[in-house]
Amino acid sequence: MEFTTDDLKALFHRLAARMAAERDALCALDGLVGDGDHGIAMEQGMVAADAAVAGADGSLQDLFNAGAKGFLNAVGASSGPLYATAFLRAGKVAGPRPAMPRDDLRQIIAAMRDGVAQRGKAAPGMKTMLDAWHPAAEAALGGAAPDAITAAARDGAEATRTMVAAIGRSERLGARSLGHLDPGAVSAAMVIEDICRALRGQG
Amino acid sequence: MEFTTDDLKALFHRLAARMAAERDALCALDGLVGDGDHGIAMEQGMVAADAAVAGADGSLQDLFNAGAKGFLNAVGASSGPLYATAFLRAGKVAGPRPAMPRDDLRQIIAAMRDGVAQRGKAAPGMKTMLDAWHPAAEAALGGAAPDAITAAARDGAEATRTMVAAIGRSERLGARSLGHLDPGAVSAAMVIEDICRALRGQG
Amino acid sequence: MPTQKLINDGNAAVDEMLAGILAAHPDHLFRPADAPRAIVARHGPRPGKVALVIGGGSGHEPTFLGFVGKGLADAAAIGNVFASPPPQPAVDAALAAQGGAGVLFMYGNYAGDVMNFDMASELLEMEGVEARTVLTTDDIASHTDRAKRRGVAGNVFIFKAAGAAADLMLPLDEVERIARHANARTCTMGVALSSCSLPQTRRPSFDLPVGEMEIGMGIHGEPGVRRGPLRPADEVVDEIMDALLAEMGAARGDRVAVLVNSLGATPLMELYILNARVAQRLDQAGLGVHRTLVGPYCTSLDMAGASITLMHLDDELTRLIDHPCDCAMFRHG
Amino acid sequence: MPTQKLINDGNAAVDEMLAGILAAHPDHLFRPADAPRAIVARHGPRPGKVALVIGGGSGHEPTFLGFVGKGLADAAAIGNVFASPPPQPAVDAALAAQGGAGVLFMYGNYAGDVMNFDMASELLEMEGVEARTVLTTDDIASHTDRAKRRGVAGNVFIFKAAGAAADLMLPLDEVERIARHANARTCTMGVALSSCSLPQTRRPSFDLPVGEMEIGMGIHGEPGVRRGPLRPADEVVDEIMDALLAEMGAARGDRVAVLVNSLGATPLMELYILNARVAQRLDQAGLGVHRTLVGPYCTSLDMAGASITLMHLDDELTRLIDHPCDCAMFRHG
Ligand SMILES: Nc1ncnc2c1ncn2[C@@H]1O[C@H](COP(=O)(O)OP(=O)(O)O)[C@@H](O)[C@H]1O
Ligand SMILES: Nc1ncnc2c1ncn2[C@@H]1O[C@H](COP(=O)(O)OP(=O)(O)O)[C@@H](O)[C@H]1O
Ligand SMILES: [Mg+2]
Ligand SMILES: [Mg+2]
Ligand SMILES: [Mg+2]
Ligand SMILES: [Mg+2]
Repeated sequence: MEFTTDDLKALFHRLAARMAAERDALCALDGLVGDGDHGIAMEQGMVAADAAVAGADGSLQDLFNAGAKGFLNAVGASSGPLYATAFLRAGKVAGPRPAMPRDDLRQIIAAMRDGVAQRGKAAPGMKTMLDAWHPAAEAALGGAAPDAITAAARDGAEATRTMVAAIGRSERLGARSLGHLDPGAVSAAMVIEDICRALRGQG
Repeated sequence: MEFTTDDLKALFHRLAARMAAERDALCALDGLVGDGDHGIAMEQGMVAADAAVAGADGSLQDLFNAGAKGFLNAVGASSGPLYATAFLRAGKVAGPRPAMPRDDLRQIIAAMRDGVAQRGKAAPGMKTMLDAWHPAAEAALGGAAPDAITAAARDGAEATRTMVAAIGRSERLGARSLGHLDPGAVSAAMVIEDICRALRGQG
Repeated sequence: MPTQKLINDGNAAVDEMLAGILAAHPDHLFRPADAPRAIVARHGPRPGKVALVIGGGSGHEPTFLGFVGKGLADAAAIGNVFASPPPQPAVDAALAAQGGAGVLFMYGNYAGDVMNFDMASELLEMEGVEARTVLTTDDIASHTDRAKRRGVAGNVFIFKAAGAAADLMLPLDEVERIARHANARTCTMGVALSSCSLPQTRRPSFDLPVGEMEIGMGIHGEPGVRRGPLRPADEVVDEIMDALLAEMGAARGDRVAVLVNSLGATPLMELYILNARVAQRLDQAGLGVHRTLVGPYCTSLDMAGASITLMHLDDELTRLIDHPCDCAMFRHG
Repeated sequence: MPTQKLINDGNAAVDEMLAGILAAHPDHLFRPADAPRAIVARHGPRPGKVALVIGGGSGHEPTFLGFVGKGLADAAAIGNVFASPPPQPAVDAALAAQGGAGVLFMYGNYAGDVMNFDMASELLEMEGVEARTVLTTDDIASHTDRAKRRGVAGNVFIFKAAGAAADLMLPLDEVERIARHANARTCTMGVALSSCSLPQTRRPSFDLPVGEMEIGMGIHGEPGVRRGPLRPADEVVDEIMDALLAEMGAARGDRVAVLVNSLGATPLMELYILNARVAQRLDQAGLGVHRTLVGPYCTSLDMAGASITLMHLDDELTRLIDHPCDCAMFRHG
């Protein structure tokens, strides 16, 4: 069972619903270390990406590109360029195909990690969304089961509690960021979980 | 036992202490129908009057005039001109004497009523401080006992609950002023009570 | 717990504020010797010119003293918070600003202000200075009878018109006529979203629960005409604009000046959202917008809320509104 | 219960605000066709002139779009509330404003803004337009390393200097040098007394109990350097001024420009009380005050609190600060 453009549309649709549902919780997390709007950015971004992807035709890459543009233009902020770059990189991996083997979603996760890292110039351990994307990408490339990839992302997000922010809006907090989750890492773990459902063949 | 300039200084001192103690309660009453500052005006006014009177020499009239000026210049507002005029009228009654019979305090109460009425151009029943001053003045002129004068003032203030304001800041409330006390009438009843203590020979 | 304010002793707030204002605006304002509560324009007062003297309680900044300057008011008398100034500052301001052509006192129609400024006028008369008075009465929510209404944010347009007339060296009769005319054509209505609190008490002056609003509330927290659930901005604007437009009775093609005013704590984003709807409503009514002011012009300490003012222009008022003025907190032209 | 705001749909707040701004200031501002989030000065952009393009998230009004006008910024890119604009509005603003002499992007130093404006610069390069960037980093509470600091209310002075340089037709190299120089000599520190709330959530973004203050808080509610009991205004000013003066290292006899800024809900009375103490402290330090701005210049939605900015002047900066500008929400000269 391949991963088709319809599957990708369904994935974006699920991500939009998920972020809408988690909006206020993510805002509350961002209120503790940032400016309180991460849930809004993720909801607006994924809703716009979903709309753009739903209205787009063409290959998997075309859809990823449409999603990137939709997300970026609706949001800006930090999440906008990071997710836009992640989706563009994912599109490159997916290529001009109408469908791909589901297992290629492992490369998609890794490509998204690469996109975030390249755009954000962050390294793992700096208390950013990369701390979810990076362990997930490593697990995905290492052949881990979908649940294990999801768990790696979640553990990575959880581990941001023990990190002192070294980049982004919460960097200036210094030690005061300790004990708090990075909101971008928490939302990233949710995104990764939904991609892993698709990897598992469930969506 | 006459009412001397020392007695008048003591009376102003007591009024200042009284208004300071009642400040917040009077502000709360004014918050319901006006702008919430009546206790501040009465405290500042009486404290300034007390200071002016304490520092003044001369006759009873001189002291009343000093109190009028002190009150007015510290306060402005509605209370300032009303009490300044009341004190000036009281001073005229007291005249250039170093002391007067205590019973002349009845004329003082009436003169203060006249001053308030003249300056404010209000009539009884309009839900103002006149609704305390007027019945008190009538009682005082009619020879009522000090406690009865005090009670007349207090009843007059209490009766403002049933009045619709027809002048002053709360006039625009219309029927919404019903059920609320007029703060100026409440503070007037306190002032009258302290004058009546002096009339009784207790201060 | 006292309300959150950046102040020292509440009783010193007005004098400390004045010190901060004089430090910030030495080119615009000065305080005459021995007149701690009179603020005078450095440029503006001059021989032969009617002196426009405004004033009232503090807590409405930039009203009143922010409108003292060339082309607008010549001086202001400063009262305690929400309290008319006593007569003396008004006398001080008038004497410092007057140029031999008389004084026009302008202030909002409140019992306390009327008593104190009337006493000031009597004192000035004894000094041989003619003083007249025009009360502002723009708050249409405060009374059905125009003469009994409160003066609120519309002050800025009304003072501006009178100040321009005085700056043009018109005689006292004319300045007074224009002031009355400007007042008669200016209507305001506001909505409060929270109580203010006085610096001396640091307690809410009244109780306005979260989720509620009070339409028509005065700029001292005087109760308004109606309390109800807080509605979306467009509905609030519609309720206010319905009342303003009905009161104003303008014909299609007429022009207005608009002020969307913050009562203190409401930021520009919300004011401009209100103005988007105001502009729509004026457009629907066929009225042209000559000028729009948006911001804190007449505040009520830290109260959240806003008011909308319309001045119904004619050629004369348009010219006067366009006349330049240069005040510490308001400039035009 | 949602926080008290005069808005409609929270998601529409920015676009409705822009509609209200364009309706209020048609003589100053316009929006290019098909560029809903770019605001351009009617007067200002011209051939041969470096285009100064500023921008950032909404919720800081009058920053940024209030500073678009002749003599200051040529255009602004408008983001969602507290969110950097995406690259497209920055590209739209730059293309509408550029006059063939290059574009200078200026904005506060935030990760999101840097990523988005950098993408905009890349896109402009593809169009053959040279774009440089100067980040503002005036918030001394936000980092020990100047380059990592946030840009906050000092923006107004820094943008003003750069805008004056561009208005004087200086080349891109010079405008950039001046912008960096102005930024290097501008220091700000703030104090928050309450949380703001976003129009989309209408909940306090963070928890700041009554009775407490947070020194050094960012203009998006980013936690500051210290939280403690709310102190009297003079003590708050002293803590901030000690830090600013130490950072600035000015010599007696030097001159400064001062900004006492409201974070949104703090009214003028409190700001001027702060300024009274600021003026005292500067006097004690032997520093002259060239100009003082007081008011809401860089806000954080409905946050209560204030910030103090000092720009350490030299002859060049003094000339540029004195240069006239005419913006919808800020005028000088
Ligand atoms: N340079 C960066 N690299 C990777 N992730 C980053 C970077 N900067 C910020 N982030 C992520 O972005 C999240 C904040 O996103 P968001 O709230 O939408 O944007 P903003 O900070 O502009 O308000 C942070 O929690 C963090 O995970
Ligand atoms: N015209 C008037 N005549 C008599 N009393 C008046 C008049 N106007 C107001 N008052 C009294 O003044 C009181 C309010 O005083 P205060 O709060 O000090 O002044 P302000 O209304 O200026 O804030 C009212 O409660 C009322 O009793
Ligand atoms: Mg954020
Ligand atoms: Mg009162
Ligand atoms: Mg009052
Ligand atoms: Mg943000």
